[in-house]
Amino acid sequence: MADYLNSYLFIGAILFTLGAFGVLVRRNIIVVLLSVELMLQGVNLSLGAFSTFYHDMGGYMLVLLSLAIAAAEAVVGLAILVALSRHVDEFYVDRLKSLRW
Amino acid sequence: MSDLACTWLGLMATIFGLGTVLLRSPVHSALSLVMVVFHVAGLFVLMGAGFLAALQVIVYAGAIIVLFLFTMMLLNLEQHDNEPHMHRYQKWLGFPLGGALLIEATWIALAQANPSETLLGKYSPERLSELGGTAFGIADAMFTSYLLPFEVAGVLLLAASVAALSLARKPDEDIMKAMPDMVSDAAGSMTQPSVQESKLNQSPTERGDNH
Amino acid sequence: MVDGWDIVILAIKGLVVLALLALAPMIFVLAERKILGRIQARVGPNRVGPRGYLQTFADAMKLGAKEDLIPPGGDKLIFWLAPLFMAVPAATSLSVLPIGPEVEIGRTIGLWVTDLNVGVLLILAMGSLAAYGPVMSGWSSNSKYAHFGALRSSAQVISYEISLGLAVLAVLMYAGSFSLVDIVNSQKQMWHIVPQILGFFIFAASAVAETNRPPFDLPEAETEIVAGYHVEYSGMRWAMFFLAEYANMFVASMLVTILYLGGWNGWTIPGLEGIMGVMWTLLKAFFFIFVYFWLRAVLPRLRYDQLMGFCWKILLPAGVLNLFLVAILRTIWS
Amino acid sequence: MAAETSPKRVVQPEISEAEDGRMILNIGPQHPSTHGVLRVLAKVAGETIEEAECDIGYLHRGVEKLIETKRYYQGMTYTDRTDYTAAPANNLGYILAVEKLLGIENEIPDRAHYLRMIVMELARIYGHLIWIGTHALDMGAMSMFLYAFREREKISGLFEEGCGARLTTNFFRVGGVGRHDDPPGWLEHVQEFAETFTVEEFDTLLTDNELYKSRTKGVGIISTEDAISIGLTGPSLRGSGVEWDLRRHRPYARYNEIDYKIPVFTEGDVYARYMVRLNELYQSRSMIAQCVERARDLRGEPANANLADVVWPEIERVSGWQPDKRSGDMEAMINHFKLVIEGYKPPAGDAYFGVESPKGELGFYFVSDGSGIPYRCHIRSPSFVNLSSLKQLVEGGLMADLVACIGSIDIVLGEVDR
Repeated sequence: MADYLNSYLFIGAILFTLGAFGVLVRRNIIVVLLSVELMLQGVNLSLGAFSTFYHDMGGYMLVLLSLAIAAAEAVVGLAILVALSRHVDEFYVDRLKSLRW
Repeated sequence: MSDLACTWLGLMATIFGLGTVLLRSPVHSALSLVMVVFHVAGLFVLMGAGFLAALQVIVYAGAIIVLFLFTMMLLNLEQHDNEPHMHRYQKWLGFPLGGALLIEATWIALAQANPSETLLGKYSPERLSELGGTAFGIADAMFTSYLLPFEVAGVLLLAASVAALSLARKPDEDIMKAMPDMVSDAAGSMTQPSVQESKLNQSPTERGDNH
Repeated sequence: MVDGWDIVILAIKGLVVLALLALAPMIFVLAERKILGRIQARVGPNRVGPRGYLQTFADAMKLGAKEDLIPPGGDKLIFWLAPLFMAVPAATSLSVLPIGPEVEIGRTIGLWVTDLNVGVLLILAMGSLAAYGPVMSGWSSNSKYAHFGALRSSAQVISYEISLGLAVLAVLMYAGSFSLVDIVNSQKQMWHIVPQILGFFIFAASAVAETNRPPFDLPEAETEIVAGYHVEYSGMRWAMFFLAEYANMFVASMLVTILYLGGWNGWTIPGLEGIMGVMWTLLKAFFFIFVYFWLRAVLPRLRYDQLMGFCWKILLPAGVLNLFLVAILRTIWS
Repeated sequence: MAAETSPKRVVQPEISEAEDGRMILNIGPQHPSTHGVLRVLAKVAGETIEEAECDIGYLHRGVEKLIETKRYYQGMTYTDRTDYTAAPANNLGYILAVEKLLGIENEIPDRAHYLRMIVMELARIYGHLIWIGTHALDMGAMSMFLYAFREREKISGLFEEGCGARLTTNFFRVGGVGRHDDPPGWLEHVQEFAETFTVEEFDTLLTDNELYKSRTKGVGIISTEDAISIGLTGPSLRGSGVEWDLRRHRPYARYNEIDYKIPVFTEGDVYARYMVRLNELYQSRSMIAQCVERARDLRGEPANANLADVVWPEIERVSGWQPDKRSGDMEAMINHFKLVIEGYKPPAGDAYFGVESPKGELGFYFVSDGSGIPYRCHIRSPSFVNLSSLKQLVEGGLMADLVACIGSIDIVLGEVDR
């Protein structure tokens, strides 16, 4: 099983779906951000698997770039959180209605 | 052996992924995401990309999720016990949509048989071991065909750090003073320039007069 | 290929690492107390066993017999897991550290458990996991001092991980490999400390900070935040924090030895390369551990903002400079 | 603000209690670096202390009230237990105030004064050593503590040799010193200590230590005006650039007859206060040497005032410790009996006397109604007054600065709470 591409893709798909589900249903903004990271995990796994099985470095490179993007996303997201806590102290996405305060 | 490992890692990753999404406390969510990261790293090792696995752990587990935990502790983002942690209606929409996505993705994944010889790239395992490992392969690719994305990623990180700095910076107190009405109108629960802060701005001698 | 003996040898190596994990802290704790005693014009432990040599065992037994308290209002599961998150990365790091060259005992045996081709990265990864133990314990203890310790620790470990990585990067540039064994072998002619003296100091400072030892022991500064993240722990769980700290110290010392001080390279007697190699490695590592004790005895603690400033304003630019210089040197000499 | 934290039990890890979401950190009363049982309620934003309140009284024993129930000579034992890091300094303040109340301050012989000064300066070193040790320990330099205690142990030995007690010395008596003369060889031992005591060791360990300097320079600054308006005294005041030392400016004993400098530093930060105390160690060392010299010159002269209604007769005269005598001098025994039972009776009135203790101005105020028991006793304890500057020192600083500041004003909670 470990020698087949689709087993990795399957795990990646599950992780991606779970992440997407989390983004959809969770109310707490930080869990939404964590779910996005979970989606990226699924994608990373698929990309790595593609790269390994197609003997190509493109997937690995994309994983590296997605790591960078995940870091950037986390940093900006958490900075927004800090700003949120300073201004409205509210972390439920369905209660955050104004784009500007 | 490796089949077993793959199944086990995948299973555990799924379980912890479920934990990330379903656990009530954000801290528990974050910690199960750490476990997902470990298991995905394990899968990377299984497919022979130890370099990626190490990077995965260093960047995700060592930096990003610690940052999440750090923020959670800093801001006390504890979920209130009496509040539902999922959307009331979106939840029922989420299950079918998530299920549909899973079926779709699984279908695509299962449709992927192993690639035929014609589609293979130039970094075969033999060539990689000749270069010295995955790390060398990645370096080889990164500084030749993927140089531009690599540089762009650097710029992106710089932009992100600048953005984070400017977002998380303390609001400028002069602005707060100049526009007190706007500040207090915007949100009732908002932190106003409190008495303590304004006291700190005084010169030491002025503060000394309190005694 | 793989025969029964290989498995036996691997098992023995694993056992040795486990024994090292358990015994090394005990020896270091005693050594620290004795050395600190000498530096501070006193005797140190001298009651249990001959000249106090069994003191640590007595302490371990005492800790084992103590009640395991869990603070009310805390997060029980995470409180339980946190010491494991401290100890497991330390043990994992130990398993990739080579302590000697390859020796011939009927067959060729390398004096290491595994020689991963990403060994350095594994150790860096495990080092970055070191933030989890403090964060988890601090969060789950329901104590403000623990909370402070956790905040300080996570910020400190994340920051110093970067300067540590920069210093290691320069070494990797010279050695051309992620494997620790290859790195040691690349120092046959010249130890890496010679061209990278700046990197050595950056690495040493970062390593002391990563292991939360004085003068960078802010996460557990007992005069400020009492004991920081493990203030609520008691008994064996506290002992695991302790054990992890000393195991981490050993890993850091071994890393300095391997990356900069030439590992087992040194003067040898022909025919006894294995023993001499192990001796050299341990000697160098123990010297660095002694430096740890020394620093603890003589230096005051830094303040939190100074600690961060030191990392971001001094070590990080110095690390980049070091990388630049080493790149130039490498280009010139090769 | 902080004292009214809500009484509800904390169930979840609850960090924010203040209404504006700030954390209230309860530092003490069992915190290791509050130098006793001081409790500081700090409102912190991250590591920064926005507001700090001191809560004292955990060591309150009612020393003043206890003194008001005892005869004058009995009350002095309580003063050992106020600033227990330098007990003879409190003894000296007490007896000087009582002597002023009795109006006998001019009857005290020179030799008694020099013996008192020796013990007083030993006490200053004693107190400053425990300060330098604990302050350095607060900063994380743990070896200093043990070096300081090694030296301090020698002074404890000297105290024990001089009066029989190591910590609660009760060294002096009204009218002189406790024993009718110093024990044989004691002055030589003191001199030996003054010659071998190495302040330089502490100097080299901390003064030029970059880490220590960066921790203390510019931290906990208190300006000259503030220091005066708060009422700081002692080294903390001299660290803010005020040359004010009771030994020089309101001289008592024979302090105006020996040479010494008053170290003054103008920065007003923790480092300046450290430098003042460090230099005082040098000064006290040379003062001890001078006083020992004078006291030896005066050897053979009485060490107690010749006042039969105040000073207890010599123990040999009372109990007759000579083997061939069954009992002592009858007159002496009656005198002793009356002094013990009734005590001396100062005339009605009041008296205040302040001495320069290691911590600052230590004053004793007595109101007498003519009986053998003080009508009112008040202790102006330097630690208490100096502690009131803490709020100003730490607000706006970091957590670690709080520890440095508490250490730098050198408080002893026994003296704060009394």
